Amino acid sequence: MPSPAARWKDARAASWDRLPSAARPLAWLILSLVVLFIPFFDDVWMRMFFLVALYVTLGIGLNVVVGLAGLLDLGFVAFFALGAYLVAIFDSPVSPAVNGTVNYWVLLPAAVGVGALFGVLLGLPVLPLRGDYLAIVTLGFGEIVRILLLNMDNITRGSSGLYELEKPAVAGYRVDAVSEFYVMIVIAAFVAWFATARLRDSRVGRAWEAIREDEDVAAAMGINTVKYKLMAFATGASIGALGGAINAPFIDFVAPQSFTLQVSINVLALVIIGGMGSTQGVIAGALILVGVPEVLQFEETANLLEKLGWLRDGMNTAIDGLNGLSPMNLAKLPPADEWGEKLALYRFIVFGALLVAIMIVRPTGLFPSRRREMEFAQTSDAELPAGGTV
Amino acid sequence: MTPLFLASTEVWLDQLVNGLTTGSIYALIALGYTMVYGVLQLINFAHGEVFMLGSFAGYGTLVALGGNDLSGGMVAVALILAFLAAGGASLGTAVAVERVAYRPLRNAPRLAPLISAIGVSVLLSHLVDDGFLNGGAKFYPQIFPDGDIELGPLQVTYLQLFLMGSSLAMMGVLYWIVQQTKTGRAIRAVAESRDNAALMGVNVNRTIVVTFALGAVLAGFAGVLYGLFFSSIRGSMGFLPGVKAFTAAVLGGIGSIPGAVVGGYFLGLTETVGRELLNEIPGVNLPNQWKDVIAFALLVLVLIFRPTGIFGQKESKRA
Amino acid sequence: MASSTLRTAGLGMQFQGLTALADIDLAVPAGQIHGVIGPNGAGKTTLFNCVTGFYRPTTGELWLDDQRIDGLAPHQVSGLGVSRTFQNIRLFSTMTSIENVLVGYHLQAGGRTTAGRVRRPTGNRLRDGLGELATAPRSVAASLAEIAGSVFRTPSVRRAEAEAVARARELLATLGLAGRENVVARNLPYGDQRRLEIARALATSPGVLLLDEPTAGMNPQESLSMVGLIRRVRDELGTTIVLIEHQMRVVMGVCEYITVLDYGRKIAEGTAAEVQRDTRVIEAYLGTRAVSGGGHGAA
Amino acid sequence: MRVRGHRSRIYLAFVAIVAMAAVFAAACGGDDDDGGSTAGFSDAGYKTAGLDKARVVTIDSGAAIKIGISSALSGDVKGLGVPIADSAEVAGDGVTIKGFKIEWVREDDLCTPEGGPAAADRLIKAKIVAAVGPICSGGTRASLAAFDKEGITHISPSATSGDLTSPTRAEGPYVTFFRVPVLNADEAAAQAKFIRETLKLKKAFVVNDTDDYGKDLAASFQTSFKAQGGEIVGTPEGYEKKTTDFKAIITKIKAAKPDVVYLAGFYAEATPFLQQLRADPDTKALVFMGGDGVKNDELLTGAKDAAEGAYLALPGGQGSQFAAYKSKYAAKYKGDAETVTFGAEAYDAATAILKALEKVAVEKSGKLEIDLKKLNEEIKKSNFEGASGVIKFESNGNRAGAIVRFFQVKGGKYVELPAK
Repeated sequence: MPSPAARWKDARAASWDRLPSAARPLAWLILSLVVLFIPFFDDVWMRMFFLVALYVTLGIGLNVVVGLAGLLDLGFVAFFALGAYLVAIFDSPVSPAVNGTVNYWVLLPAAVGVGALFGVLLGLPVLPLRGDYLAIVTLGFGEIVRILLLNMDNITRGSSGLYELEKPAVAGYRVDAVSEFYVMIVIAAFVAWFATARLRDSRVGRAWEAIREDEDVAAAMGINTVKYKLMAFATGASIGALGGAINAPFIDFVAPQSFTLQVSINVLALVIIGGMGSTQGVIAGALILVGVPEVLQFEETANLLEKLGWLRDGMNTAIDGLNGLSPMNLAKLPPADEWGEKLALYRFIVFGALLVAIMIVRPTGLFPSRRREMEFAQTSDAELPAGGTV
Repeated sequence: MTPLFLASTEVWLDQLVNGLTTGSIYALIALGYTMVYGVLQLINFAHGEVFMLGSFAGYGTLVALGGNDLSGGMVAVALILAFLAAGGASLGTAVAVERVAYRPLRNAPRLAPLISAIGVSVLLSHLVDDGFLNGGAKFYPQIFPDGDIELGPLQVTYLQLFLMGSSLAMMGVLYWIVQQTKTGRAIRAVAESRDNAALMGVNVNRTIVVTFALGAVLAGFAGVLYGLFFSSIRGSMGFLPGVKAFTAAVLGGIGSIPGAVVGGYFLGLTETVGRELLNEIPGVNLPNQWKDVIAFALLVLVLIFRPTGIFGQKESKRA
Repeated sequence: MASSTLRTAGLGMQFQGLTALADIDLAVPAGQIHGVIGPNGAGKTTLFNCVTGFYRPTTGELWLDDQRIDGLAPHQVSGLGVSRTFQNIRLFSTMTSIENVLVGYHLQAGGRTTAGRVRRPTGNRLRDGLGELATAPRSVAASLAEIAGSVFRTPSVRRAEAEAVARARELLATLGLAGRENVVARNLPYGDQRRLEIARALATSPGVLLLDEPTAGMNPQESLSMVGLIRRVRDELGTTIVLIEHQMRVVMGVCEYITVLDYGRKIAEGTAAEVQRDTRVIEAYLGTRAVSGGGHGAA
Repeated sequence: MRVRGHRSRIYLAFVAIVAMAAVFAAACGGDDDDGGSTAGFSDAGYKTAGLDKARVVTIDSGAAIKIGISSALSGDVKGLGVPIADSAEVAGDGVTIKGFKIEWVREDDLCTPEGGPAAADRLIKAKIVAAVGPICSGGTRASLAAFDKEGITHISPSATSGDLTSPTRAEGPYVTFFRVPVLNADEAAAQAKFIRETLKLKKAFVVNDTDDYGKDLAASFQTSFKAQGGEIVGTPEGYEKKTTDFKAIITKIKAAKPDVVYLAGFYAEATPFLQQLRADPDTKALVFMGGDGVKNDELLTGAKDAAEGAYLALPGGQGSQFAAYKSKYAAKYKGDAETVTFGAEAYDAATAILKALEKVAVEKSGKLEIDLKKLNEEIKKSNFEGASGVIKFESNGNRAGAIVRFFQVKGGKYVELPAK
């Protein structure tokens, strides 16, 4: 058996500096692969990938709030909207409040900063509250922001929206294509992931986890809980605003209709379905909740389903058999080429059922962080192997 | 003489009645939220859909019995049957949802049942909207006798009276059940501590189901009242009243039954009388679409001053 | 290390008409091991909650050395050097042992921001609020610096972190938890959990350490080693220790001075021998249980 | 557990100030300046669409000519979107272009800004030559560039927002975008005129849904009504889609004592609104005027007696082809085309594309060649009598000549009022 010190050291290598430095080459590899594969997909697919990467970014942001600090936030869309509107107000030629445009690369960091600022402002009255009160108040904030955007016509143009935004330019080259925006959002996701991973493994992250575990005790250990909750809220908010600021010139139509509670719920759901606190989880969650409903509408899906005609015929034969055996009169399946269309139409029903099913089968999510899993483990006194990644 | 207020007496009284009617519905739904929260500490996000399905069951019953052609005594019979059908449908839905989506998650991390609840909510509302209604809305038969009672400047239609009166009666019955019956005692015991209740021989699972059922029946009744009064129903109709009712429950102090009722009326009045009050401030003229902002802003303010709601107990010491 | 005096004057705590503590005068000199005993519901834990800022006392004053601490928030009290353990162990159960201790090192690792005197709230909300607003910019700047430092892992952050880890390991070893650094707290045996809680409390470098029934649920042998540990902490670190205890053997063995509470009031104080002879103490205990019957606390 | 809270209470003052500032900013909210220029298509515009020169698409022999339909096929607006898509499709029934069949490709744009360009991309990927849609203004706005980039001409049957054809870009309006519906401003002007001259009423109360359509229509109506000597009483009240509780609005209407209440929104909300309006003895007999979003059979079946006497405007006439559209629609979808909002417009949009295709498609050794540039030019030159009247386009893609008809609900039916 190695000496305690040696074991500790090994564990350090694996867990303390666990993420960024150790995994950095790997992460870069993944990033470059992601970028390299772009030419192989058309705009329809790229749009889906953009959406997934956008939700990954938002999920990483919300993960700080919900997964690390344990604060249930149902109003995350407010920050997403804030980032989008900051860019749109200053970069849209139809913006009633601002004439002229501001360079996008000035607005992007500004959005992050303003996001953090509003995170603090919204968080201050809310964060002394606990649990479910926090949930409903954040939900209320999200709605307030949306209704304000809808009704403050002299700034936001209400439901008419802001559009024709100045596209971001890199050394004179205008970012315009779907794949170029995709690269932008992937970089943003990467930055968000890097920052939050570093934070999680620092003194700050420890304070967040302590607050999540037991707020009173954390305070008794000298942690200013309100301050750290605010920091979590602000970090999440700034990442949400970052996502919004990149999405704005991409969809090029910023209107309150896009910032409903449904967005908050989607982001929360993907964080939890993926497994709180884990980045793989966020990616998996985004692929399932955002990617799948999109893919269901693709012609490739329809084509694939069309090839399953034999399956339908087989099942229909079985249904015939059943109908012959019993007084039941089961309907036959529609032609296979309609399946894709049908699935696309009923995708929200599928989405709802999926949420329930995943939670029942894996209540900790698909890729729970190591720690979350342990929380759930049945072991009591058995010593778990040291270290490991979270 | 300059009037004290910009708005006339009629407007104030009218808004008062409007607030009380909306508030009645909020209160009925809020009771379900607060009771389930009391026993399970779960925000039953699907409660709005339980309300929605109750409303549709009532609609189906009324239409099956003749819809707009109903008249005379048949109206009363049809209404009673509609309430029964609605209560039954909501009860069935809630019990099924509890069994399928919540019970397997009783000991899961806190957020898992919440997401499951959101899933049920999305599933049910879209099942009705996309699966059956093709995105359209249904409209309740207008069978309630017309006419109104005038009390000085105050005008209340029969329907409004019926709505407010029957809600109060239902809340009264619920209060009696919770306070006076054995089932009620069991509910309160489980709310106090699930473990202790189990030790004292309370069937916890059964009590939880009963709690869901009680809340659901009220939501179903609220669904019929809603349909009769506001007429238009659709799959997504449960969402906003659901959120509002939850807000009401939190305002009143979640877990508290009187709190849910007071919270419901308070919220209803805030949206109507409250907006009128704000409009008395010179230079302010908030049209109708601001009412949700006012409602949620009020929630934030109340929670700042009373972090556990109006009737909420001081956070007890966690031991 | 630090050693502070703790003093209460006329301390009282009421909950909605219920008196939990009344008129408690207590003076714990630096470096003393002070016992607080009394039947269940006597107000012992309430006293701890008042001292650590969990409750704001309704009347009276609390002094740590020459700083008045009643009305301060728990993290401020902790920052001034009062730390505690809990009757029913409250570890960060999904974090590892060393991470628990590192949370205790929180303030040290980030530079002790609340050291020295802390402004007490005046009770005037407006003035307190404005006072807080005035410090807000500095607080925001500090938070930003902290986030930036953590994200970019600056040399100073790295150094502080490495130092904290080294000290945490040392502390764990001191408390006999060497080799258990990476065990998740909830998976530790019971006795280790108790010790880990003390380690975590010690990590905050307290001048006063409050132990709430440190031997609850332990067998005589374990209790004995806990007594040794408590004494060692005081002897080696000089920390003032206040402990709530039910096992009379422990109380008599380790406490140099004892305060007896009953129904929220102080009914006696003195050395172990003095207290044992006090008729009121015997009465209070005989009402509920025999003096020597100690038992295993109220779990 | 802890007794604290001064932190949050001082914050209250701050929140109050911010809130008041927000309310103030909103209360002083100015009007939209949706004026928009009337500039037509420019050469630069043709260049961005790649239609400054020939852009030929070849259809293999035996393959079908694909025409896209971007509509809301699921979600809340499905009730409007599916019949529109159906109406567009029936226009192609039995039509072949030089022996080539027509294949309709439907994509769901959800009526959202996100859904619009996504549907456009899917359509383009499916190799369509032209498209009907999108149906909503928001979705249309967001997908203008996506269609334009590929030189695909698309005709919206129902996007009525004024500024869609007057974007701020230097190149002027998108040359690939045309639309059939009468614009909100024209409809509102006709309604104002009808109230003032036919009904001879002076004081109007405005209620609108807060979406693009409702706001735009309500704003236009107020301008026109005032210009015609009318008076807007009270503050215009808004509601969000799916609202059912209109009691508070009705209270405000009673207080303002108007001659007529004007609603800019859709039937789903207008139905409960009318029912609640008629349930109140004070407003039982108040004159009601609604627009095209309200005129729907659902209103009659839903509101029943409450709908009696309501006045409704319907932009667009009934052209000679309406009967043909109606019978085809009934045959294929078992529905009554009269009840389909923007159905005739969708039929005409599809017809315009088909007519243009017939003219520009060239058969070459078994294959069919279609020049997108010529197709675009032919669509621009459209001039035929369709189901919704004569289809002609102005120089910016808007439909030329606005006809607005008026109906009144009498005995549970829409009765067209004679034009004056």
